[in-house]
Amino acid sequence: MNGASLSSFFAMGGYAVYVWPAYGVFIIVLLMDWLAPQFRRRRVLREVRSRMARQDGRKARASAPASLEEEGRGEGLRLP
Amino acid sequence: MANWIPLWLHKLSSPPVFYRFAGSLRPWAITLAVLLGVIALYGGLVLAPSDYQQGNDYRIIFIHVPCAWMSLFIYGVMGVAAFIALVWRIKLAEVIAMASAPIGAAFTFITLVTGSLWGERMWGTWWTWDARLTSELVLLFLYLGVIALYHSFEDRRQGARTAAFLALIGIINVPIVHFSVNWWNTLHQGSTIRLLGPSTIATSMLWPLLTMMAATKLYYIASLFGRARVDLLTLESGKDWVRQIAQNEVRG
Amino acid sequence: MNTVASAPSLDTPAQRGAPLLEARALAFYRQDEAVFGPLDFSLTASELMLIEGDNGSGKTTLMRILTGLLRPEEGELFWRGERLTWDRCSGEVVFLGHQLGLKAELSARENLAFTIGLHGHRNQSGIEQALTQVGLSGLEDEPVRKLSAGQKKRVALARLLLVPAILWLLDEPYANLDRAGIELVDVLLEAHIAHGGSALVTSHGAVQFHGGEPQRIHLHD
Amino acid sequence: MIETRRPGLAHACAAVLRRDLTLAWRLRGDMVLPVLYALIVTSLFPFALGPENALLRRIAGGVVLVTILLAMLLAMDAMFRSDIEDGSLEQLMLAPQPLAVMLGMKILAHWLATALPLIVVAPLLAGMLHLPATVIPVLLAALLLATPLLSLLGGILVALTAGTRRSGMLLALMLLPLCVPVVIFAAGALAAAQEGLPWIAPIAWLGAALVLAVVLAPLACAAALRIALDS
Repeated sequence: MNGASLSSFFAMGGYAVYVWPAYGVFIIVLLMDWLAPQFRRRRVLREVRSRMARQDGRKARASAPASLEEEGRGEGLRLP
Repeated sequence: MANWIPLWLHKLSSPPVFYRFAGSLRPWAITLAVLLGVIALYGGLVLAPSDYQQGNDYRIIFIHVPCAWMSLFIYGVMGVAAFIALVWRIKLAEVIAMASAPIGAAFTFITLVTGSLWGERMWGTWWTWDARLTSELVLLFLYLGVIALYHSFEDRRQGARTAAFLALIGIINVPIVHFSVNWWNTLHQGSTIRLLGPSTIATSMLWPLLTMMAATKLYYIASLFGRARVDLLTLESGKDWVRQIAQNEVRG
Repeated sequence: MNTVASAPSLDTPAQRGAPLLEARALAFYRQDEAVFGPLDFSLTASELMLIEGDNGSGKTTLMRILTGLLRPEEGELFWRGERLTWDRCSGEVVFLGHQLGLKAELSARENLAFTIGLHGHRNQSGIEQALTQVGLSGLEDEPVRKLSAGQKKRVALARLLLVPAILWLLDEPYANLDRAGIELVDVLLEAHIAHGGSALVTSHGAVQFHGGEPQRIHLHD
Repeated sequence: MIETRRPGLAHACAAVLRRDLTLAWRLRGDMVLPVLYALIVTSLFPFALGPENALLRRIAGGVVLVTILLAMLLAMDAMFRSDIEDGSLEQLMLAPQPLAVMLGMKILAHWLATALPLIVVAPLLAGMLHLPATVIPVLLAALLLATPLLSLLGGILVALTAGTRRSGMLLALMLLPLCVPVVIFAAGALAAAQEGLPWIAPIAWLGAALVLAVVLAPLACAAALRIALDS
């Protein structure tokens, strides 16, 4: 493709004003749609990590009185 | 005989299993989508001859039509997922329904913009109250309503179920809107946009169109999986498998 | 974390046939964190159960599940031996929650008349007597918005007398009540139990109950 | 043992209706607001468009319809709000009556309290914009069918937002797609009547939609409420 035909390709027979914005919107909107969850994923994992760090810190502090039950669903029936 | 279907479906609907499954499929889907998209664009923008009647601007249809189709298709997927979420209360179905909504809204938005660009060229106006454009606009509002309702709840799962109900109401609404707007158009003698005229389409135009349809489908799968994976991470952020992923990410 | 401590009750369910209300491994989570549970208990006729626990230990959540307004995440509930759905027990259960369900613009009499009507009855002659019984005679036609918090509670308690229900679910019935009011709740409960009714009562404090030793469930945070 | 009698549905319906109408009457100041709003909006149109009779006459039908729709939207958020806040809704859900029927009664009471006053002032609004007197019966017929339809659709959406914080804008966004057909047929009937064309068809469509909605909307409303409050 030489220079002249390339520029005529971009000119789209005088309809560049309509064709290229359409394709631009297509690409930009889908790119945004693609990137949004990637950023959100990073944020979510960061939050999980910081929560884990907080819990570890609490556990370390609480380990002084020794046997504290592991967090979870370990409830049982305790008779008085 | 149908015993095996619920079994593998049940397994797949477990969040960590689906997370891995979607993660392994997603790169393939997006690669194929981009590849097909580039081929379709090349075919549509370069190889297809310019139409002797309409000039070059008909090339908008190579994105307008696939996007319009996807906007309806995704609403259908969302409706099915919403139905499953409400009847069987499956977490994955809620996630799929809610992850579909923004993608569908994006495609609807593209359809509207490209449609109005086309309208500007054909009738010298950005917006005409044509039956199809109006229905598409209503569809966009339905998507936005679902998204807004979902985000107005503090509890994600409750928001998802409520928005799923709205999506189902919308499914009944779309044909009614289309019918009423059509009736309204005959009453007011509005204009009709015909991107694909009754004339037969040349093969040189048809194959890029179909390729682009395949590309948008694959893109939807890839984007849906990406969003669903993040939503699952958020929903299950207290579970061990998410913690493991969070830790591995920091090392990797 | 929850620990279930069940005191030895007067009757075991087996002695009385199918229990009125039975919970098996009932649990509820919010965002993966246990609100309460796994809980096992059963309630037969003429029995009172106290659900004790601090604020935020899941008492109200448990109550809402027992009414059927909320679905348990895990476990099962049975009403007279059948799986509990929200329409199965309605009419046999009356619920008194944090929000009393009274209209501030209506009088006590009008509020109670609505309750009677809602339960499908027409005869409103009992209203006067019920309001006297809860100590509100003379205030029948005052708008509820002008009553004190304790008086509002008494109006809601009068509802228990007007609606024929076997199971009373009372969420914090003692809150906002003075000494006489607390006694009133006890009297109402004793009379209900004596007539073959059952009740589930949540409370964050100690409860004096004279009609025998109630079952106790303790919810820990 | 304590005996439980068979509950009477008719008494329950009457009780709900009587209570909600009594409440509406006690708070009648709130009832006047939508009417006032409709009057203000309608009187703004001539200021914006100029007092040309011909122009106003042409847009009168549509303006009155849209104004009444917006006025209803204004009052819609309050349909179940106070019942959720004071716990009455829980009592309603636990009553030994079909919830859908009870909610249908609540929607009916809400329609009587908010839409009926608007329909009463509709001829006045139409007169302000010089709608021909011959079209006013069609306007009233269209409103009598369209407003209950909007109340029923609104009831479902209000039930869906029951678990959220106050959200008037959200309700508008959700209602817009649903009310498009209603507006189209109601305004279509008016336009046809104004041009002297037969207007029965759109009115009949509205009537058919109303019959369907009367049956289905309370059921959907009950289902939506159970989903939205299940937290």
